[in-house]
Parts: sequence; C-alpha cells; structure tokens
Amino acid sequence: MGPWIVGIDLGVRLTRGLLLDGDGAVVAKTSAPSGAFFTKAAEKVYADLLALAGLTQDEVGYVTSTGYGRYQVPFRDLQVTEMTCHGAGALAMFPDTRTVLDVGAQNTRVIGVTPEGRVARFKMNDKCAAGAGRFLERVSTALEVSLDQIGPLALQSHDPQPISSVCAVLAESEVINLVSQDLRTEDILLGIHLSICERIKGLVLQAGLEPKLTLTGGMVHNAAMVRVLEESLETKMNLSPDGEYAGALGAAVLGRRRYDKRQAARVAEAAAGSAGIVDRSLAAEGGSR
Amino acid sequence: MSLNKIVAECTEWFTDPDFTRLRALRDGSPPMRMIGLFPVYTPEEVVMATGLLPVHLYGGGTMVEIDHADSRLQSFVCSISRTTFELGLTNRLDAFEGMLFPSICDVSRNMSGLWRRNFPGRVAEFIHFPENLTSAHSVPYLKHELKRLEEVLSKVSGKKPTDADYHRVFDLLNRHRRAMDEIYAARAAAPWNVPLVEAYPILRAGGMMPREQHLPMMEEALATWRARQNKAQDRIRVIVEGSFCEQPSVELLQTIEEAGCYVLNDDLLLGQRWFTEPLPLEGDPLEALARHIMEHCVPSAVHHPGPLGRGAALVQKARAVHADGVLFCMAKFCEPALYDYALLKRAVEAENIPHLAFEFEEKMGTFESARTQLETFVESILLFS
Amino acid sequence: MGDYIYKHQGTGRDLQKDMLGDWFDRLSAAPAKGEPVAYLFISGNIAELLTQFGFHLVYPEVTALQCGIKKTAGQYILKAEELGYSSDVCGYVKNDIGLLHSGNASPMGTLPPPSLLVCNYSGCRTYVKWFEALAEFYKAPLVMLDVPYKREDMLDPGDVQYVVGQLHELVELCERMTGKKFDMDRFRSDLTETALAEDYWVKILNSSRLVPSPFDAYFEAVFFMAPLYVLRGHPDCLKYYKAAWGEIEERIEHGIGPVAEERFRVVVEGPPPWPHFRSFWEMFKKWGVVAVASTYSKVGGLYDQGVRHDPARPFESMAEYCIDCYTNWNLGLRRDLMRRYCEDFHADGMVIHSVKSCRSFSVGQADTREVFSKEYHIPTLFLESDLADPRYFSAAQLRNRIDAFFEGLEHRKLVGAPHAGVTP
Amino acid sequence: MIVAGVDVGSTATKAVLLNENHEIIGRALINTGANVVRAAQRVFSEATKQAGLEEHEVAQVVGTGYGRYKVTFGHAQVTEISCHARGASFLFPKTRIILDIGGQDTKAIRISGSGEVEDFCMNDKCAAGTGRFLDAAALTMGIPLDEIGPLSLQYKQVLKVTNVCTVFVESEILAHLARGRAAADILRGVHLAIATRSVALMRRVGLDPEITFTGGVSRNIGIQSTLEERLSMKLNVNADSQYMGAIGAALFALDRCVAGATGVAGAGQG
Repeated sequence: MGPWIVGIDLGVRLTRGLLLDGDGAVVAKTSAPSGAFFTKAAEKVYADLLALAGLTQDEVGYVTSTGYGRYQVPFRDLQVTEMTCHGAGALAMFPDTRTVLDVGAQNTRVIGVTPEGRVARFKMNDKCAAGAGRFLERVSTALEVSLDQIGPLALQSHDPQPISSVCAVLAESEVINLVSQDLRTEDILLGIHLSICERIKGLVLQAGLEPKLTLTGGMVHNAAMVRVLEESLETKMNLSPDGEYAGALGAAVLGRRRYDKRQAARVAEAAAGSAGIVDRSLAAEGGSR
Repeated sequence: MSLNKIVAECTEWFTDPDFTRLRALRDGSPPMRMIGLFPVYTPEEVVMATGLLPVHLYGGGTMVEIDHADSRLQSFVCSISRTTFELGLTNRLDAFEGMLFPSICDVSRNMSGLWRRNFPGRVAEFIHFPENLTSAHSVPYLKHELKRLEEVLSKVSGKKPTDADYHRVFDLLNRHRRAMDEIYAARAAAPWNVPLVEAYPILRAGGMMPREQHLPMMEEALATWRARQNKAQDRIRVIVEGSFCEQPSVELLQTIEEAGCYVLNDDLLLGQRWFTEPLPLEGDPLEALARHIMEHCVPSAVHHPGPLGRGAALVQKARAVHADGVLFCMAKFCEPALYDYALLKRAVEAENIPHLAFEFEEKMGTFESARTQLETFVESILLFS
Repeated sequence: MGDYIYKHQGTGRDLQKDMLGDWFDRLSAAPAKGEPVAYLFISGNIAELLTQFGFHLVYPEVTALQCGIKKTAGQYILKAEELGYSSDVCGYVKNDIGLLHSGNASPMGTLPPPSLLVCNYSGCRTYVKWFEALAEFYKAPLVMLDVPYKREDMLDPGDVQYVVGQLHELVELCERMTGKKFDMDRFRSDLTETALAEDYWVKILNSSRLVPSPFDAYFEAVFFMAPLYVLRGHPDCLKYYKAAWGEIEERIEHGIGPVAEERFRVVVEGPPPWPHFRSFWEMFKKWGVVAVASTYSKVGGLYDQGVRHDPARPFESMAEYCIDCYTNWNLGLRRDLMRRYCEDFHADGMVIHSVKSCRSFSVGQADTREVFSKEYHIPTLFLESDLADPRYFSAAQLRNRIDAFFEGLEHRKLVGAPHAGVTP
Repeated sequence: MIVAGVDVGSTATKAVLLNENHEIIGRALINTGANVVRAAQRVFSEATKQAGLEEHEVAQVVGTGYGRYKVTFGHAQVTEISCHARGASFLFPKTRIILDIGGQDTKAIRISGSGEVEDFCMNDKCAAGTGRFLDAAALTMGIPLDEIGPLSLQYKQVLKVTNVCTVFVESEILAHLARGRAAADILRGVHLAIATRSVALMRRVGLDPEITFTGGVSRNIGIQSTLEERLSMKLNVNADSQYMGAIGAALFALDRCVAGATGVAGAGQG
C-alpha cells in the first residue's frame, strides 16, 4: 500500500529517519549519529529504513528532510525547517496540540500550531540563552552523574540551589562554585533544572502558551524537567516516548501533502500545459544550496 | 557601465576597510576633504555646503577584527560602535577630518567623547536634535545647533557657505534622494526585477562617494531594472524594519530573499533617505533645514515621533505595498530598535499582520538560525495557503 | 528605604523611612481625591515647578530601584520580556513596565496612574523610549523637556535659554491642566528650601574627606540622597537633611565610620547592583573599604560642583541644574571629576562598576579605566554586573576580582614586603 | 622548613611543595571533580608523599583558585591572580605581563619588577574564548584535546571562525565540516579566534615584554605559537606553567613563615 513516504531529521547530534506507509502509519523508524557529514548520516538512515521495511528506493514516493542538515540530503524532494516539522509532527501525535515545546541540545523552540498544522507563531531562544541540552550534558560530567540519572536524582532534592546566569557557560561556573561549597548534588541538579525551566518558561510566554502543550525532543525522557516545566507552566504536557521523532514524523506528514499536491499538479499540467506561476516550494524541491 | 559592473564598483566602495577610493579623492587635485557620519541622519547638507564630503560610515562590518576596540568598549555595546572605533584605532579613518555623532542613542553620544579623547585634533562633534516637537523654541534651537556645526566645519575647510551654496547642495541632495525613492518605487512595483542584493550596494555606496558622481549610476541601474521582465516567483511579500543604523551584511539580505521573501520596503540606510519632502530652495537655508528636520523627517526609532506614533506609520507602510508580513531585523544590542519593537509588535498584531523578529550582528559567520526562522515564517504563510 | 544598612545609621534612616512612607501614602490617596499625578525622572527633575500646581510626583526609577533591592525585580523583568522587550535592554525600564502589567503594586504601595508624563531626559536617551511606552500603556499625555547634552566643558547659553523657554511653556500647560495660576513667590520660596537642603547634602558628601571617613559616599550615599531626589518641593526635604547632617556630626564626634577599621579608600563610578546590594557591599567591607566619593550620588545633580537652585534666578538656575547632572556631562568632564575625587578625597584607587542596563554610564567606562590605570597610574578595578537584572550578578567572579584587587593594594601598602624566591 | 600551595581550579586541582631554598620538592595534579574538599586533601597528600614527607611536616599551606576556601587545612587564601603573578616572577624574573588562560577565565596581569600585581583584567561577563571554548571545539571535532594544538599548526588555509561563543562554535564547526573543510584549517581558525581575544585582553594591561603564558591552555602549542605570531615576540612557557598558581601560593606560604604568619597573604582570610 504505497507509495511510502520518508522523513529525515538531521540534528546537530543525531539523525533520525521515519517511514510512513500509504495510510500514514509509521512502519519504521531509526537513528544514527550525525557525525561530521550529514549526507553520510542521511544515506545510512535512509538505507536502514528501507532494510527495516524491506523496501527498495523506487517504492518511496517522497523524501522530506528537516533539521540543521536539511540541505545536505541530495536525494530529498523537499526540505522543511525543524519548526514547521515539529509543529506538524506533534499535531500528528496529539491532535489537540496547539503549542509545541522542543528543547534541543543547542536551541529551544516554542511553536504555536493551528489545527491544520500551520505555524501560527514561534520563538527561538536568544543567542545568549542557548545550549540548554548541552548544558545538562556538561553538568553530568562535572557532577559525575550519568545523563539518564540526572533527572531522577534531581527529584530527590528538597533544597534546590538557584542558578542565576542565562549563559550556559557562565551557569557552568556557577555550578562549579556551588560544588566548591560542598552542596548536595541533587540540590544543585534541581536548581539547574529550575533555572533552565525559568528560561524556557520565559520563551513559552513570549511565544504565547495555548493549551494543549506538547513536549518534543529528547527532554521527554527527563522526568525532573517534565515535572518542573508542568509545575511552572501550570499545565499538563503531551508526552510521547517517541518525542524525539516528532521532527522526522512532521517531515513525513508534510511530505505526504506535497506528494499528493505534486501528483495533482502533474495531472493539471498534463491537462492544461505548463502553469503560469511556479510554486516556489515545488520549485525548491530537490532545490537550492 | 553594465548593472553588474555598477554593483561590483559600488560594493568595492563599502567593503574596502582601507577606503582606498576615498584616499584617492583626498590625494587628488583638487584634494577632497571628508567627514565621517555616524548613523542615522547627520546634517550632511551642512557638511557639503562647507565644502567637505559627507561619508556615511556603517562600521567595519566583517572587514575588521575587533581587537583594540575590545579594550575600550564592553561586549554588550552594539557591533557598529565597536567596529567603527576599531577602524579609528587602526588608523583606517585618517583620511577623514573627523566624525559627527547625532543624538540617536546614549552609545552614539558617548562615542563622541571617546573620539575626542582617542583622536585629539580631529573633529568629533555631537549634534543634538530637539525631541520636543511642540515647543516654539525647538526650531530656533536647532538652527543654533546647525550654525554651531557650520562654524566648526568652516574652520576645517576654510569655506564659509553662502545661501547659494546651501541651495545648490539642497538641490543636489533633493535629486539624489528622489532617485533613491524611485528605486524603492520600482522595487515595490516589481520586486522580482529589483533584487535587494543588487539595489542595496548601489544605495549604500551613494552615502560615500560624491553624490553628483553617484547619481548617474542610480539612473543607469534604474533603467536596467525597469527594462527587466523577470518571472514572478511564488514568494511572500515583506517589509524589513529595524535596520536603520547598524547594517545587516549583504549575505543576510541574500538569506532573506533566498528564504522566499520579496522585500518591498525597508529602513536600511534610512539616514540617506531622511526626508519625506524635498528641501525648499529659497529662504534662510539653515532655518529651512532646521524646520525640515523637525517637520518632514521619516518616522524612525531614533526620534520622538509626536502624536501620530510609529505603530500607525509602520502599519501604513506595510499596507501601502500589500505586505504579507513584517520582518523585524534588528541589530543585537541596538536599544532604539529593541525598545520600539515591543510597541510596533502590538501595532502590527492589532492589524493581524504576521511578523517575525530576529537579531543580527555585523560579524555573523553563520546565518543558520536566521535562515531557519525565515524559512519557517515563509512556510507558515506559503505551505498552508 | 530597606532595612538597616549599618548599625550606626539611626535618626536619618528612621526619619527617611517615615517620610518616604508618607510620600507613598499621599500617592496612593491621590486618585481617590482626584488630585493630579505627574511621572518624571530623577536626573534634572523639575519637582518645584510641578508641586505648586498640586501634582503628586512619581519617579519610576525609584520604584525600579526599590523592586531591585526588595528582590522582586526579576519577575517583573521576565514579565516585560514576555511583552517583547529584549534581554539586552535596560532592567529599570523592564522592571517598571513589568510591574505596570502586574497590577502596579510596588514594594512601597500601589502606584497611581499618571495624569501627565514629563520626560525630563537629562543624560539618558532611554528615558524617551521609557516614557513613550508608558504613554502608550497608560494612554497618558507625554510632554518632552528636551535637555541638551553638555557637549563642551562650559554651559552653552543657547542650551540654557532653550530649556528655560520650555520650562515657561510647561508652566502654561500646567496652568491649563489644573486651572491654577503659577505663583512665582511660592516657586522662589520652594527653591530657597531646596537650596538649603542642597547645602546640607554637600556638607555630608564632603565629610568623607576626613580620614577615617564618617560616611560611605557610595553604599550609604545612595540612601542619603533619596529625599533630595524625591521630596524636593516638600517641607520634609530640608527637615531630613538637617537631621542627617546632625547624625554625621555625631559620627565625626564619636569617631564612628561605616567600617570598623578603614583600610582602603576608593572612588566608585557607576550604579550599584540593587538586587545584590548587601552582598556586594560585604565583599568590600571584608577588606575595610570605604567609598569616599562616587559619581552615582551625582546623577540627581552635581551640587558639590557648585550647582544650586537659586530663588534669585529661578528658571535659569533650574535649567542649569537640568543640564548639570552627572550622566549629562561629556566623558571628559566625568573623567576629570573622578580624578579630582581621587585626589581631594585621598583615595587608594578607583572602582568602576559597569552595568549592562545603563549605556549612558557604561559606554566609555572601559576607556576611562584605560586612562586611569595607564596614564594617571591610579589602581582601577573594573567590575561588571547589572543594576536591576539579578541574572547578571555572578558572585564568584566578582569576589575573585575584588579580592585580587585589594590583595594588590595591600602589597603596595606593605613597604618592603618580603619577596623571597626570585631565583628558581 | 617546608611549605605548600594548593590551587583548586574549576577543572584541575594542583599542589606544590617548596623548601626554604624555594626548590620544588613535590607536585601533584588531579581532576577537581565533584568533591572539592576531598580533591584538595588528596592532591596535598600526594604531593607530600612524592616529597617523601608527612603532612604535619608542612609548616604553612596557602590555598588559591576558585575553591581556595575549601582548602580546609590551609592557613590562608590568596586569589589565583596574585598567585600566578608571584609564581610567574619566580620562574621568569623578567616577567611583566602574565596571560593565564584557564577553563572559566582568561586573565591578563601586569606585575612590577618585584612581582607585585600592578594591574589585571579578566574576560568580561561573557566567557567567550576561554579554555572551555577549546574543549567544545575538540569535542565537536572528535579529536582529543591535547592533539588539537599540534594539528592546528598543519593548516593549509585559514578559515574564519567568527563565533567565540562556546555554545555556538559547535554549529559553526559543523558547518565548516559539512563544506568539507580540513580539520587543521578549522582548528587554525579556532585557535586564531582565541588568540585574538587574548591579545585584546592583554592590551588592557599593556604588552610589555616579557610575557609569561600560564594556565592549562598554556600547554597548547597551537595557541602559544599563534600568540607569538600575533605579538611577534616569544612567550615564556614552563613545563610547570599549569602549576603556576600553586607555586605562587607556596611562595606566599614562605612569606608567611618569614613574616611570622601575619604576612602579605593574610588578607584573604575571612
């Protein structure tokens, strides 16, 4: 029941791919480290997807790329930004989504979506407040706590230690300063989560919080972050265990739309000769850069 | 000259950190002496009337590494001030008799003081523009201020301007500004024929080279653009707001267009297009200039707008060209732009005009963040129409 | 204002607390009584001109300062950033606008809305942006009092006349608004009181020429200066400074100073970090540091430099005062003033506190540092944080710099300090 | 008479033992880790062990660095600025300027002939261009930290790295890699970026020879040679450069013995 549609999300750290069948059901998903060369990563993920589903390239009707490396996928039909894709992906996962929060290694994004999946408003963090995800990684090294243990450990704190700086690098020196005062690791950790949460809250309110809020990206697996966010935003969030695949899913969903539109356009063209105006996004397919 | 050659020639004027062309003018015969103007608007009419060449300087952009200036200005000071100061500290501005700093913000104001200490013997004047639009004393005061400037500059050039000198200058600048307005009109009518990446370098060089030499270049370019029959692409129509002082790099302007935008109007290089009407060619020139500055300058973040307000003006500006949206493209740390944004945002939202805000710095190396936001904005309007 | 900032501060402090309390009571009552309220700025404010028309005066800067010191500024700043204000613009402005969008309940009481906004912007362009925003949010009339920058070293008569002209226009406006007739005699007598208060204030400021100093001209001055900034045109103002001077005389008599043992005397440039005021002061106290002069205590008028309100030339002297506020001085004048302070007050060094919020202060400070350390050879400490935004205060970084600076000064004081081991 | 200096830095903790002839008789370096007090104790006992001594034989201990107040067994605390100054003029008597690039802070210090701190500057509020920046670059490139310096010297063409922000250098490097740029060229750009910032910082205190380069980054040959090019003068670098703070602290400890434990370093207490 083809044609199959592929969405590939090339993030700074990981490249994720996802395969939809003709009915829009997810038949395969996989990921690989992005490494230094996005094209290689994209090719690997693409091949793995086909292998998982036992398909050949020509059975795939459309490939959409998104994320930081979206232009480095030579075999793409269309590239779409991660914000549009996270919007569409979150909506596909949770139809009641109106606001999407994506906390990445480098950038945090808040996206307001309409029921059709159009990005109504969005906001990215200020340059000087970037690196929330990476900050946690560094902290885990500094405090000698493994990344997946950071959340659970933070939740054991009863006396969180505040951190004022918005800059991830300066915040790190504050953490070291706290450490040098021999404060309890869990208290420092909860303080870190709260300070990151403060920044994210600011961003969410700047973009405007319309329920329901869906959290995407790897942060869905951090119990402490989820708790402090829900408490400070005073709202329950949609969480999917596949949260980090929202971008790839959105890319595939949008790809499906473009595929149908292209088929329609081809029929129309065949009928009425070439159309007057070139649809820019169609023109961009397999396009620039 | 072909359009490409004009663009290339003009680009060289403002991408050369050593200002070779200006030095050539200074060493030519008769030698031309020049004054640097810090943005936004500085009374270039007075500079020209006293026989000096007014050169709009927009910092060092990506041309210079901030090294010496780093020890004199903190990292939270806008990039244009830091690179302008770096140009000075590395002797790249010694072709200039000095600098003029208009009252646009506290940074510009204090820069005039930094200049006086670090470049003794050079001209470093701060020009105060009245903010009290209702006072009967504002125009006389501004005339007094312009007179003061004229005296300072006359000492440098040895030329005491007559009314006739002023009116000649007014006429030249009137024609120069009209040509710029025509370029904007042509772009608004058919943006696919007048890409910003072509128009911008030409306009920017016009703030540096002798105006009479630049005027024909604009007219020639205009002819080429008008003759063009490019195919309209399916892009969104935007106006760019917030880049009136520090200038985004041409790469960023290109990114805006590549991302799928037609820029129909903007406030780039605003100081060169400062007046809504031509200057009068009779009567007391300084009186007339003072009145003109108080009554006929374009709305901007750097001067108190009076009753109408900039919000309404911006909405008008967007409606006039049937813009799909407004791009607030603001220099990081630019206080006037950043304060205004909060109010302008309310104004466009009240009119349901989509808008996108992002900050830039002269020395941006990668445009990924800007590109991502721009493309998202375009997608939100195009993909779902 | 605030709780005890140091144990010997008695009478003056309590009196001031009551007076400022009364001031806010008057403010809160104003709307009910239908009395007009004017908002204006500290620097070059024209209080006496407005009070006689029955205006109650609100100073948004003071509110911002109080929110800072009471540690509520952070939330209001975030609120303003929600509205679209950048993280890089002035924390005072954001605090005020955030507060106004959170019910206007300041630490000292609820603020009445303005019937008139008087933008007297001496030395700060941001003031214009600030009141343009308030005019929009309050839908209140905004009048500009355009005060030219003191570009040259001498007062420009043209500048003074320009301001005088605007003051007369403002008087006419107030007459139209309130239906009251301007009373020249009242104006003169108010200015007479102001001038007397200014005399006392100068005596207090100059007391720190004494070694050891009875008074901290920065950490204490920022509180002592308050009534002269916000109560001019009210009898309390003079009353306070009589009492405050009495307290200083008493301190001199008993040899009481701001620190137990005065070890270092410094001149301080720049506003304090209000949200961390006490911990910041502690970092200096630990070293026995007394600020013997400061520039921040001159933002409301350079009275110690001869500026005086003069009943004999009421409008001219008020116009001159508007122009002669510290942040309206060109950098050269500021630099010379700091250098004079270092000499006249026998300072061991300069401390420059560079705040991100206030470009009017901070742009040029790094250059000043350059001059002081390289040309004047005056030891200079350069610190960075903010006056309102708690996010820009990094205690560890600051302590490190402060300790290192005074360790250095200590070495110089210990003549012939042992420097063994210059031979590996 | 034996004294010790313990330098508790943000990443590494170092200890140095000196005898009354100012000879280094023991040194140790460990990662600071999560427990600072323990780190200080461990490094101290390692150093004494190395010197073949018992801890109680050490007359005076001075602590320095961010964790100086956590040297619980220390007799006084002195900032690393004073200590680097003292240590540098000990190892290189002609030193006038010290550049110390650490993990969190970059410092430029001007000292007098007798080793007194005359003036110092640290990187401003923005921590761009400190040691962390190099860590981030190495991590992104997937190259061990101690290899990036040598590799950066093998560049063919110089790439501009405009971003000195530790958070964003990653994406800028990735962009360069994606365009197929050579690792050496990118690293050259990274090292140039830091050198530029450091020179700008040193300008604030002056650029008078001799300049001594200290701190963890002083072991990076790429930074050293780039700086030497920019300044067109040689820098003093010593195998013990990263012990500079601890050496200075130990010298202050000696002063304290001479001055009867009330000496110059006493100030830092409290």
